[in-house]
Amino acid sequence: MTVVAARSSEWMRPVTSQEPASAIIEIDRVSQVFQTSARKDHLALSDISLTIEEGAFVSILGPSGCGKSTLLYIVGGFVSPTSGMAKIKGHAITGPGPDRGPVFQEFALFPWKTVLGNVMYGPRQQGVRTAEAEAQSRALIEMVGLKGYENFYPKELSGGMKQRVALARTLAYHPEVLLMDEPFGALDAHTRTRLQNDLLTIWERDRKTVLFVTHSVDEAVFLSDKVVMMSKSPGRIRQVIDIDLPRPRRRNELLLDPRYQKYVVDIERMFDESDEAGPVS
Amino acid sequence: MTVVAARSSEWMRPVTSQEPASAIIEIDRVSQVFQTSARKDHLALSDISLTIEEGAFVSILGPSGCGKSTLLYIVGGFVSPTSGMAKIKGHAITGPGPDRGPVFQEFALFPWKTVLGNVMYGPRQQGVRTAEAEAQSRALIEMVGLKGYENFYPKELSGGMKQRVALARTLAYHPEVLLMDEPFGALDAHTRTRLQNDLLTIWERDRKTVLFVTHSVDEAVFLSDKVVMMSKSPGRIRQVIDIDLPRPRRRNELLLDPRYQKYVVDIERMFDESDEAGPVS
Amino acid sequence: MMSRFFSPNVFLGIAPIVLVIAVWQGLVSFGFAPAVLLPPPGFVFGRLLQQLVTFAFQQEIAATLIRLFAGFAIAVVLGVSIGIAAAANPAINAVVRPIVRVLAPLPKVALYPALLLLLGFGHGSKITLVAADALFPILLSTYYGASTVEQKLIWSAMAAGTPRYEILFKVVLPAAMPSILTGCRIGLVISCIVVFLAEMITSTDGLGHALVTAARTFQAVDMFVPLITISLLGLILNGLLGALRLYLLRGFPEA
Amino acid sequence: MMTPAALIKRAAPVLACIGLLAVWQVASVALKNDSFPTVIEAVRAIPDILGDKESLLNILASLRRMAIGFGVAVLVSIPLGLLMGRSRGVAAFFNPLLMVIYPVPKAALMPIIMLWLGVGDVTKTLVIFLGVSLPVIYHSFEGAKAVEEKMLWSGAAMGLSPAQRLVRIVLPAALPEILTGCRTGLVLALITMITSEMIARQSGAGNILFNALDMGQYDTVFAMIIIVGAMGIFLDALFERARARLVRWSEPQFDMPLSFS
Amino acid sequence: SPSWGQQTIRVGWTIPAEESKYWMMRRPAEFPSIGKTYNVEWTQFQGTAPMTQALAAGALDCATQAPLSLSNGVVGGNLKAYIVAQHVFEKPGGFSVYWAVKDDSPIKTIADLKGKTVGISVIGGGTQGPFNLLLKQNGVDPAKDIKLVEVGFAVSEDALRQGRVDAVNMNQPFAARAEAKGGTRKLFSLSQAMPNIVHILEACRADFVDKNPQLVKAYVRDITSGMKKALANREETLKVVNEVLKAPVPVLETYLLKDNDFGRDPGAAPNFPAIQKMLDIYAETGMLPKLDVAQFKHPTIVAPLQ
Ligand SMILES: Nc1ncnc2c1ncn2[C@@H]1O[C@H](COP(=O)(O)OP(=O)(O)OP(=O)(O)O)[C@@H](O)[C@H]1O
Ligand SMILES: Nc1ncnc2c1ncn2[C@@H]1O[C@H](COP(=O)(O)OP(=O)(O)OP(=O)(O)O)[C@@H](O)[C@H]1O
Ligand SMILES: [Mg+2]
Ligand SMILES: [Mg+2]
Repeated sequence: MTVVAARSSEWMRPVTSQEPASAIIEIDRVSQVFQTSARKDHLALSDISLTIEEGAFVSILGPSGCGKSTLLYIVGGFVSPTSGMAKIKGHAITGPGPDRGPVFQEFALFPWKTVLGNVMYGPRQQGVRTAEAEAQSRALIEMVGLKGYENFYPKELSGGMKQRVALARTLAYHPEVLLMDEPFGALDAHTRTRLQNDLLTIWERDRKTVLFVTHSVDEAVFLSDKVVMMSKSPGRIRQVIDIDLPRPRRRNELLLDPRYQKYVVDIERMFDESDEAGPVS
Repeated sequence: MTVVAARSSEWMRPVTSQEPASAIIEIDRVSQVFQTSARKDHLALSDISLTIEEGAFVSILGPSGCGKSTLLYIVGGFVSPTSGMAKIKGHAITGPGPDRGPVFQEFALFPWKTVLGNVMYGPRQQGVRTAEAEAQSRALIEMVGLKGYENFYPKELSGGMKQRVALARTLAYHPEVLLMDEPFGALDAHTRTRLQNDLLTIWERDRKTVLFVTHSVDEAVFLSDKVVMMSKSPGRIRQVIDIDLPRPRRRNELLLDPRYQKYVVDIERMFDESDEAGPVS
Repeated sequence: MMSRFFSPNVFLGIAPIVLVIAVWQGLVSFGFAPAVLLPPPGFVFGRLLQQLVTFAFQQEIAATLIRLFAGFAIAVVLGVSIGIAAAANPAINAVVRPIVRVLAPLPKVALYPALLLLLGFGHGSKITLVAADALFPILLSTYYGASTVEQKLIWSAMAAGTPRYEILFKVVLPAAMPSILTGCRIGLVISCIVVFLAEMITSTDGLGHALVTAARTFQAVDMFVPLITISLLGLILNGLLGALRLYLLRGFPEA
Repeated sequence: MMTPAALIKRAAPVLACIGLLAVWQVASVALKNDSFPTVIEAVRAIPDILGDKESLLNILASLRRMAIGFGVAVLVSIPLGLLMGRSRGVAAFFNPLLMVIYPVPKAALMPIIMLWLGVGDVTKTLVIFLGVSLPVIYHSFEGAKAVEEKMLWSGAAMGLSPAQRLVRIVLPAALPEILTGCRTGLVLALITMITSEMIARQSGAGNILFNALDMGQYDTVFAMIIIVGAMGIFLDALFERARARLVRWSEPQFDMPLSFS
Repeated sequence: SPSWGQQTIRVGWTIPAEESKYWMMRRPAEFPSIGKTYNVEWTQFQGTAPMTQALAAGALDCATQAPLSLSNGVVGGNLKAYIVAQHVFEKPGGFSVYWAVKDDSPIKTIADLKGKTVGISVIGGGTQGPFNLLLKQNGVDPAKDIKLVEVGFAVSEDALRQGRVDAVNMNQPFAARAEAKGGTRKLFSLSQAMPNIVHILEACRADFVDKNPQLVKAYVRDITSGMKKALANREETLKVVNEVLKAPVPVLETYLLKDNDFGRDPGAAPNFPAIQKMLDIYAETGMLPKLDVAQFKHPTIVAPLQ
């Protein structure tokens, strides 16, 4: 499957940059095999190729267990693929770096740090002075709706609250590329909408590249320039869909846009079709 | 706030039982205070009263951190409320029991057991013979779409897969009351829909009582007889809404039903209003 | 604070100790043990109070404490750093693992005569013996704690730009802290035993020395005073370690 | 077939042992005193010990005491530690008591212990028992405390009684930590096996060692140290193998990405 | 377990100089009554002091003792015991425990020890009485003028050579080994304080003896004959001692039962007057109250017994 550069995202670049956007992340025929405890090989990702342009917002959709998180780990440099290779800005990814900030599905907060301590970790690490890091972090904590919980430890937070801390922790150190694994999965509809808007605002302001795993077709279409649809295990890329909707997007307007509705319905139908084909195993 | 017995669920009882349905769970002015590490008191639930009838499907909706999980823990008997009390079938809840089966937001799978081992755990505990328990468990594992993963350990599963194992594990021992904490939160739209249907089928067949925490208004309306809306921290009950839609419900039909759409829109609007009132703190 | 101190749990903890003392008294009273071998507890505690205010006895305690703390501190520093390094780096692991396997089970007292000649009869040899014996429990606990740190915590820190060596201090160390502290508790108890033993074998001062001299001349009461002292020291030091644990692990679910 | 890295990994244990012996050899030659013989002298004394039937019986007698002491300690300490970990009351009851008992050196209590238990196997096995139980109790204790509560809740909801939860949830969940304690316990078992024979001696490995020490036969002392070290390697390797099998489910999924190599 | 049976005597022993007991342990066939009239349960201890405690605790019936440790048991531990035999003593012209210094040491006389570090095998042990006496006689206050450190006999040579101590006590077989190497010299020996010091003897609990006189009699008879055998057959004794001590025969050969060894009474008879003399020295140096040796004498059960 050839992946077409997402023309749709060009709108947001300065008018001068008419030349094709440059790729920031290139994934080239990546496969991932896990060895299970039963000493069997389990193919989690099979021959994935994908190019992500600088500043693009790319969502990954796919059935549970298809390898979305694994793909993120590979781009993050946490796991090296069994075969194939991933590049960032033309260089092979050999390990994690502050240019790529992950928000893990399991949050992975530091249990020995408070909410504030967790969020301040990144900026402090980048050498931001304590007072400044604290101010920035408090602002982020307020943004994710956790004002008043600065001194709570992770064990004292609800699932959704932990997720928001994880989000704030990553945003706090301004990585160039955000690798978000269902970052709004544990949030109620209302909070989710608010944070989606906040994320879009940040993205539009800072031109970050975002790789965004989600289960909500709706969310993917609303946020992305490009939606990558994966098929059931072993994970393969089924289709890459450019979302050609105007920016800046506002939820209320978009909901009534027939193009938006068509994207959602089309993608959902594709999912259903994949199911009728039966599970690949 | 007075809670009205949910008339809507009567359709599903045998014709003979025309008398008002009997309450299986009564929550009476329950409050929950947590002590944080900073030695401050944190009010998580404030004066919650709620009655749930036998065989009813009740959803709880509310902003992240409002105390939904805590309320479930109290009904499960895992924590005892700071004040007030909860009853099951007229008896005070003093501890957990196999009549109430929880599906936790964090899954809480047994890491030393395989998928099959986790699912078989409950039935084996109930004295079901191994062969039978295994057959039942394999059927459930297939139902949640994990055929082929029976011998995987939890650490080898994706987030959504773990969630499905947790669901299967609880369903396997047939508790009378299901206490489900966002059981479909980590699933893609397609799997989620399939499991919603499966859950409804089980529920309609076995007349279980279900207390269901979710973040999706859509899901709540689709599944429930009654939706309990909670307000932001400290958690209070804002409103209880009877969902008066015919059963058995089929998703495709329902989506086109204007009554369904009205419920969803109304509830979403209520959420937005609650936000405008500003966070209670 | 005070109310916490006098919580029912404290009474629950005192109860068995009172029981032990009662049994002790009973053994003496009913003649199961002659007073020359097992003096009645009242005598011992009376003598202890008497001794505690004397300068000579305070010096014995001080000598023991210096050796105990120095040895234990060395064991903690070495055990934690080697344990973490071995968990983090396969090359170090490959070297450390066999060495630990060989050295850990050696009866270190057997090396004590060699230590005496090497380091003299003063603090040095005893501190070394304490450190050598307390090291391995701490090292092993640290190693297991550090090698089972949740990977995603490390990933998160790496992605935030933490250099690799700093991750050892900023993530691996705090994440392994519960296990490290368990090792320290065991190491502390072993330190108490070993410092005493070393002083019993060869020494001119310290609680262990006070014990042997009393034992040789059958001064049973004076023999039990150092024993009670070391056991009270153990209790106090463990209490302090417990408080430290509560503080350091306040964010962890089990605290 | 083997990569250089894998080869180094294979060879590392051997290299480390050789390195250790080399350090010893150099140190002993440099220090030149009788109480610190060279490796060669020590190794030369090994055949004398292992060739002597009586010495072998001595060592076997020690190992038997160790096995009993270790076995009983593990059987008693794990349940006690787990109970302490799951019940604040039990912990509050035993914690101070244990902390008063453990720091007392058993050697100092010999006269009293002899009074009731004599000087034979019972006393020595008791000393080994106490040595082993210390780490096993505390690792089980902390392991049980750290068991995720929701796992216990799940068990309770399935109808497990508190006792069943202790055996079927707390025990397996805390097993990695318990086994860490057992490994430390194994180390202490070997050490106490020897030291328990320091003051009162009947047949045993410690008997050989301390007699040699009293007689200034340092090559025999260090030969015994080598023998005990070898037993340590063997038992430890055996234990690690069992451990790996028992707690495979808990091992980290990925290698720790902190190698500086 | 036979330990409580009437036929069994629980005996404590130690190393290195109890040849008659070593013979009984290693060559029981040579002693017809062992295994017939009585059995022995042998337990080895580190030094005599733990054995005194074991006797006082009733965990042993008979054991090797030194005059001082036994007396300590009597004074402090309510121990009642009989001295039934004697193992080694210092015979004139034979070996006497001595304090050595390095050849090049400036210490020439006992008085030179002032301000020096001196090693002794056991502080408060049997040798300290005569040692203190000698120091006092030479104007050295043992409590103030020297720094006393505990140095076991086994390491004393190394401690001296390494300079950890300025003077240290020497005993066989370590003395023979050190002398062979050279570089040390004798400063003074215990024989200067008293000529026939008794080092170790055999003591049995009085209540045990009174209850089982026949048993103990048989035991003492065997100790007597053991001593005879040890002295009569040096060749075999070297083998026996080698089996027990695991010390190589060539090392033993250099001193055992030779002129440079301790003395052994052919009948293993206790030298009660010498013991009384030692008790007097201990009383004089303040280590013990005044004691009468008569209390350790059993009227009939005492070596030599035929
Ligand atoms: N350590 C492992 N050992 C074996 N198999 C593994 C391991 N980790 C992941 N897998 C397998 O890899 C596949 C992909 O997992 P991954 O977590 O990437 O899925 P996902 O797309 O993120 O799913 P979800 O949406 O449920 O989170 C799954 O089938 C899983 O069972
Ligand atoms: N151990 C604790 N100590 C202090 N506060 C706690 C503790 N556990 C929960 N809380 C607080 O109680 C409140 C309710 O938590 P709960 O987990 O019930 O929320 P929730 O409604 O389930 O949220 P979510 O939808 O995000 O899961 C939160 O504000 C949380 O911070
Ligand atoms: Mg995932
Ligand atoms: Mg929740």
